[in-house]
Amino acid sequence: MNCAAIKQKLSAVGAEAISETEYDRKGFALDVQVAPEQLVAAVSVLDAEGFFIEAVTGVDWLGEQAALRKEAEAKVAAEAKAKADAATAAGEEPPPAEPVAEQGELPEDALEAVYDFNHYESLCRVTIRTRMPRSKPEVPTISQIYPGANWHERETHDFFGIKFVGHPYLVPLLLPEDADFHPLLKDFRP
Amino acid sequence: MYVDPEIIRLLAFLVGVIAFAALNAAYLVWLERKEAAHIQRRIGPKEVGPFGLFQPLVDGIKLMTKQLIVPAGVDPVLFKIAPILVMVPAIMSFVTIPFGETLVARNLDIGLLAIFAFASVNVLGLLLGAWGSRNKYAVISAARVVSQNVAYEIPMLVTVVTLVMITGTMNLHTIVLQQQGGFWHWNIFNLSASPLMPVAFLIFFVCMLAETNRAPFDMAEAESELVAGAFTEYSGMGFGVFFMGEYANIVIGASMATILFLGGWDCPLGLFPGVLWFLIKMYFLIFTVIWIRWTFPRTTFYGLLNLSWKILIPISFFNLILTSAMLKVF
Amino acid sequence: MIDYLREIISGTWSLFVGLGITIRYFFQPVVTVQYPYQTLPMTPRFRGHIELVKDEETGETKCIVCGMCQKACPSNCITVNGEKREGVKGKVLTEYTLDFTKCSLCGLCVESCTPKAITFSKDYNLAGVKKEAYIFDLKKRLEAKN
Amino acid sequence: MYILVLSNNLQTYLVIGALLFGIGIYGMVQRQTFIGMLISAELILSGASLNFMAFNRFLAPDPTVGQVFTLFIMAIAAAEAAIALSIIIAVYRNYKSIDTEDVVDLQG
Amino acid sequence: MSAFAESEANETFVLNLGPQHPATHGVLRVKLTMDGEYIVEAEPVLGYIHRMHEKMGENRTWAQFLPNTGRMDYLHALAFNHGYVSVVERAAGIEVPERAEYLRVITSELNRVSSHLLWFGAFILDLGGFSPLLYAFDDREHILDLLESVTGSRLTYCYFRFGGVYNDIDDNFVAGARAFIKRLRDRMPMYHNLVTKNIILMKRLQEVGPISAEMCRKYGATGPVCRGSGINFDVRKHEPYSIYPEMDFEVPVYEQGDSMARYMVRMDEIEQSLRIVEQALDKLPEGPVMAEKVPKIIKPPKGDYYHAVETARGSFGVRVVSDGSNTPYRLKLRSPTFSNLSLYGEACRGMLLPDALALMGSLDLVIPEIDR
Amino acid sequence: MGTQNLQPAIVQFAQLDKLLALGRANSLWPMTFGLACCAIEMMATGASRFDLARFGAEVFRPSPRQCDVMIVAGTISKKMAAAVETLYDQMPEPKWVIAMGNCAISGGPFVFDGQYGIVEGADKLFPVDVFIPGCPPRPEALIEGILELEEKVTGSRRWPRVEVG
Amino acid sequence: MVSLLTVEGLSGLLFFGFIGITLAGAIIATSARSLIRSVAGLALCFLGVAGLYYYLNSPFVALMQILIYVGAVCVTIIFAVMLAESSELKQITSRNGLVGPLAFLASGILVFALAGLALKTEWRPALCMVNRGTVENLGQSLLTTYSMSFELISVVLLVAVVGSLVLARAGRDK
Repeated sequence: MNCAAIKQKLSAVGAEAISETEYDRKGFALDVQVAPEQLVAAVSVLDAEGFFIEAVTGVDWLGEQAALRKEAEAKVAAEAKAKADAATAAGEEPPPAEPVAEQGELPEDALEAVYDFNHYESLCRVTIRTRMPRSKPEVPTISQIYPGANWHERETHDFFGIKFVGHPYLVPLLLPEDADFHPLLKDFRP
Repeated sequence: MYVDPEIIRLLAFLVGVIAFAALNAAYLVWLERKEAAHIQRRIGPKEVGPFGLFQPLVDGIKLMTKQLIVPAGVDPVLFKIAPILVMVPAIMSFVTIPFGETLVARNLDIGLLAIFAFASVNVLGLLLGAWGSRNKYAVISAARVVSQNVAYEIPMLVTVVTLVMITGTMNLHTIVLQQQGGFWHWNIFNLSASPLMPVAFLIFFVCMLAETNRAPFDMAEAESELVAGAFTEYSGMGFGVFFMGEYANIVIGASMATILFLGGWDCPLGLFPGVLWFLIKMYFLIFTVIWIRWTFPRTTFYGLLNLSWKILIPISFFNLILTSAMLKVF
Repeated sequence: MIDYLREIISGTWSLFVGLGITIRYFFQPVVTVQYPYQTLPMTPRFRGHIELVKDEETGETKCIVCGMCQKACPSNCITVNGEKREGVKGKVLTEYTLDFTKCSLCGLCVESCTPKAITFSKDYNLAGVKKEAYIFDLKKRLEAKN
Repeated sequence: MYILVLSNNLQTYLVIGALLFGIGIYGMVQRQTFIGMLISAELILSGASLNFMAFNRFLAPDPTVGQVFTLFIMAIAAAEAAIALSIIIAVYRNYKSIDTEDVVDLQG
Repeated sequence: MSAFAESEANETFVLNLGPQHPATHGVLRVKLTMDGEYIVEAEPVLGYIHRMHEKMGENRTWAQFLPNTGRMDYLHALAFNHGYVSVVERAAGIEVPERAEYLRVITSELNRVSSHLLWFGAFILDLGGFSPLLYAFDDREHILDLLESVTGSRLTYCYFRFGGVYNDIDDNFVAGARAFIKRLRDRMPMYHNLVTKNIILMKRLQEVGPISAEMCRKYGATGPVCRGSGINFDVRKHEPYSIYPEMDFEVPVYEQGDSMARYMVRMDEIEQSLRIVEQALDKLPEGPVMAEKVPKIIKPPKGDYYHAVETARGSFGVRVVSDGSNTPYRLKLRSPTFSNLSLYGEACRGMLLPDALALMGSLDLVIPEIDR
Repeated sequence: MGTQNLQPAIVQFAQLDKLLALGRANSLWPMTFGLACCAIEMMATGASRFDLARFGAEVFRPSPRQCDVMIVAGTISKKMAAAVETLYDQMPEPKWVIAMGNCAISGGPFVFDGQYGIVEGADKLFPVDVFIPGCPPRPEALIEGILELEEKVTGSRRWPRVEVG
Repeated sequence: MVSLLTVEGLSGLLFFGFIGITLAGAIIATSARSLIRSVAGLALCFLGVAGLYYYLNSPFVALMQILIYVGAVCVTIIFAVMLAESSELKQITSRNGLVGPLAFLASGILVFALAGLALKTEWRPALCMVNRGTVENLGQSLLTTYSMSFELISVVLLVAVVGSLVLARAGRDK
């Protein structure tokens, strides 16, 4: 079993993006991005190959879009400035500053669910990510494939409020039974 | 006013027996703590009095002045009666035990039976206390105690019956007298009656451990499983009395083993018999009981029943048949 | 039948072996260090709560009130304050409070201290009836030592 | 003192036996659960045994007879208790009740 | 009566084990649905010692999170230190001097031995034996003395730093460690005679609480739990880190999958750890214990990083997400016992209470590490 | 005669109280109750090297009904707080509480702005008699804590103080 | 006149105690609300009866009474109560207001009749004693005169053991 084969099989089930990463640099071999709908299919592939589940977690990308836009704007501005500088250097009249393009509303920030799988026999840690909008964080459960994912998903639900559709028992695991807050969201205030 | 001397004698014995039971319980706790400590290469109680000898005393004072909680939901009558039901029969059993040639409160012809009869009340006390405290751990523990006692009463009684066949009497005093004159007369070495006598002694000892709920058979108070078992809801002196009853039962068990198998107050080499020898043998057995407690892990419940039904009962029956055959032949 | 008997005998033997081991330990000397009377030697690297170091030359603290320890501390248990005084280079320490009840003894503060003005004390047996007793005013402690 | 020698008097025991018997009968009728009835039955047996023992002590020419009888009663009582209780448990398993009124379903 | 009346219909009742119970090694709670003494269903309830480590990771600088790692698994704190510093070193690209890696391995393996010894004692205590606990503690104190002489603390070490370790060792430590290895090797036969060969213990552990290899995979069990089920998986061999590739040691694997197998794996691992320490002490190179070019404020480049280490209880992985600032953006701690315990509910179905507790003990639980 | 007879009686009551205090102080049975890291040091204190048994305090009872002192060894999370309080309520009077370690004293290193999970100190739940700071405290400190509690109960200290240089 | 402070006096008092225990136990056994207390009452009653047996010159039967009734029968009943406790509360609701008084009346009449008979009849003691009724005699007669019944009782016990095992098992299987 090698990582390349897994990569092929995963792309066959429709993963959005797969990149082989440098293990020494990152600590995992395959970085797979799937849509929530393809998640179960992708995990089934790994299950058939004899992977074991290491962890499920989430990442809250609040502010990511704003940052991206800011970066893009900065880039545009830098380019403009570079152009202007070049123009000035060339002794030309700097072109009038272009009006900043009116941009629409920011796209919604995402919550990301991250699944780590590993193999007992060979070294191939596969990371599967799936993104969902923050306002409707829903992703199908994989606890019917890996019963061990049950707790991991409950924990992720505790921390991020990600709803694992079809999960048999989605009640708080680490937080008190009646907890209705999700502490690892970036906008969480106790 | 005229008072019958017989009454004074009775009272004296009663006081003596109760004091003996209480002191024994207290100092067995001390012995247990010290012995456990030294097995584990610690010192054990040391700061209270010389060698920590006042430790049981302060424990007693503390337990007596501790608040007695009768938790909500328990059956108050049964809850309070249970410790007494454990303690009183134990004290009554002391009455028939001959500690020395003349040191016996009541020399019953059927002393052996009396001790078994009183011992059986003990279980009832535990059961009532456990059920009365309305605690799941306690109830599980009580259920265990009963099955355990039933399972171990059989090999114990069969062994004792074997012994009674050899001695021909149930009078404890007579049984000891028959074993006088050197350790080769003791029942444990009475190989001419049955070559399995040492094994019978082992069986009796194991059954005694099980009957008194001592490790490795301490199912009733299995700390790591059932918190404190039947005593979970007991506080202060209620707990203290249970504890005293338990230790009194150990003393009774050890003295029975001494009387039935080790020649009672007889000196091993036929020198001067006396109560001292009885106490030495008895305390050695108790030392062994404690020693076992701090050496072995606990058996499981079914392991314990297996031991009884698959090993002890067949062997003790075999011994019974062997003994009767030998008695008939010789 | 043979297996049955063998198991009984080997099992019983294993029990006696166990008893033999424990009784041997029973007669061996104890390993207890009787604490209030005897004490274990503390290793030089033992980490107690932190303490200010006295400058051997001046007799004062070495602290230059840079605040690095305060910044390094993960649990915000150090408060350092200083003031500018005339005729003295740098700041002078006015307050050094350690809330020991929040400390995790990680040693990041000691590492971050460039002038080596703080060090670990060897107080390993603190216990008391008041919580407030463990919010140390280290400056006072240093002065009390002098 | 007369009352102190009551213990040496046949009638005392007979009356106590009768009382036990009566209380047992009362309990038998009054109790609604099987276990309660079993307890009452034990009381009745005790009353009878006491009578046997009393007659044995005061009247019988062979003072082992009554004792043997009582011992047999004990054995029977123990056997009865064991059987009765296993029946009760079996009933309880099927009906979830040990109340006599609830166990009317004979087709079971 | 309520306890029994409530469950009249199916003859089961609910037994609440914990959160304060002697067998749960802390504050785990297990809701047991029992039929008599048989377990129908077991549902562990976690979170009674949830200490917000992951949240704290986002609130503190990379360095300030270090003390937390020692408090997750307080029995094998150094391995947790190791996992965290390794992932940050990987992220920030910090090279670690060789001597520092040796020291990390030596101390961490000694710590593993102390963890296994404590587990051994506590496990036997669960089974009702008391003295082995104190014998194990006696040995463990020697390790703690050694480690304290290097790290300054006894339990919750915070010894590793990004780029090295905090203190160097001296000759006393080396001599002490060698003496300890000899001492423990002399003591191991005693443990085996007193405990392993004891008929009562054998009866209690053999064929009790079987866990199949497939179950391990489905639940992601690692460490001695999976090695007791015949899976040869040890992060130290599987994805070698630090100087483990240079060490010669074996991974004990037992096929039976029962509690006895897990027990034997750990007992054998003690010996293997001693071997590693011995070799590391022999090969110990000279040199600095701290990398020279470690920035004062660490800001790893953007991205995800993962690093796993083998702790006494299994594979501990840290996933960090850095946004390039001086605090982690997200810090996921994959603790081994969390996965190991998650199979408990399925594994103990139909078992007797004492066997289920033996199984729980054989999983080697450290609750703060599960709850984090 | 009244006054003359009353005087010694009062003294005797005082003596009795003293005896009771002595009894209680020297037989402090702790609860088998560990929360986190400090629990291991609590076990170590009971083990051979430090041997809490010398002061008669090694009888760790698993049931709160039989305990005199609750050693809160570790962080109390909010989820656990109710259970800890119940345990405290279940203990019979007179009872004492030792807060062992920084977490039990004030939440320790786990206190930060915006923390949602822990109780900041056992004394928020019930009165605490003795505080033992440290993370975790050494076993000697726990012994010292027990001695401190004995001092609190009896009013005097029987043991020498260990001065640390 | 017998002083209370002699052995005879004390034993007389003790006798009263046993009577009291017996009757009190019996009343508790029949009238207590919770089954477990009834069993406790029953045990108390048996202890009292054992005491009475002792006064009837047969300590052997007295001890057997404790051993079998208290140690075995009562414990078994408590066990059953534990398993089937839940219907205890229903006890309070009586099925018919008349049953209680009627039962009391009927048993009262019965007791009066029996007691009257016992007191009125002139009991004639046996003229001679065959033996003294010691344990030895008891054993001998058990194995000679009553050997057949002894064997039968053993068979009954065996059947009871097997029967109860079968009954208890049958429930498990379903």
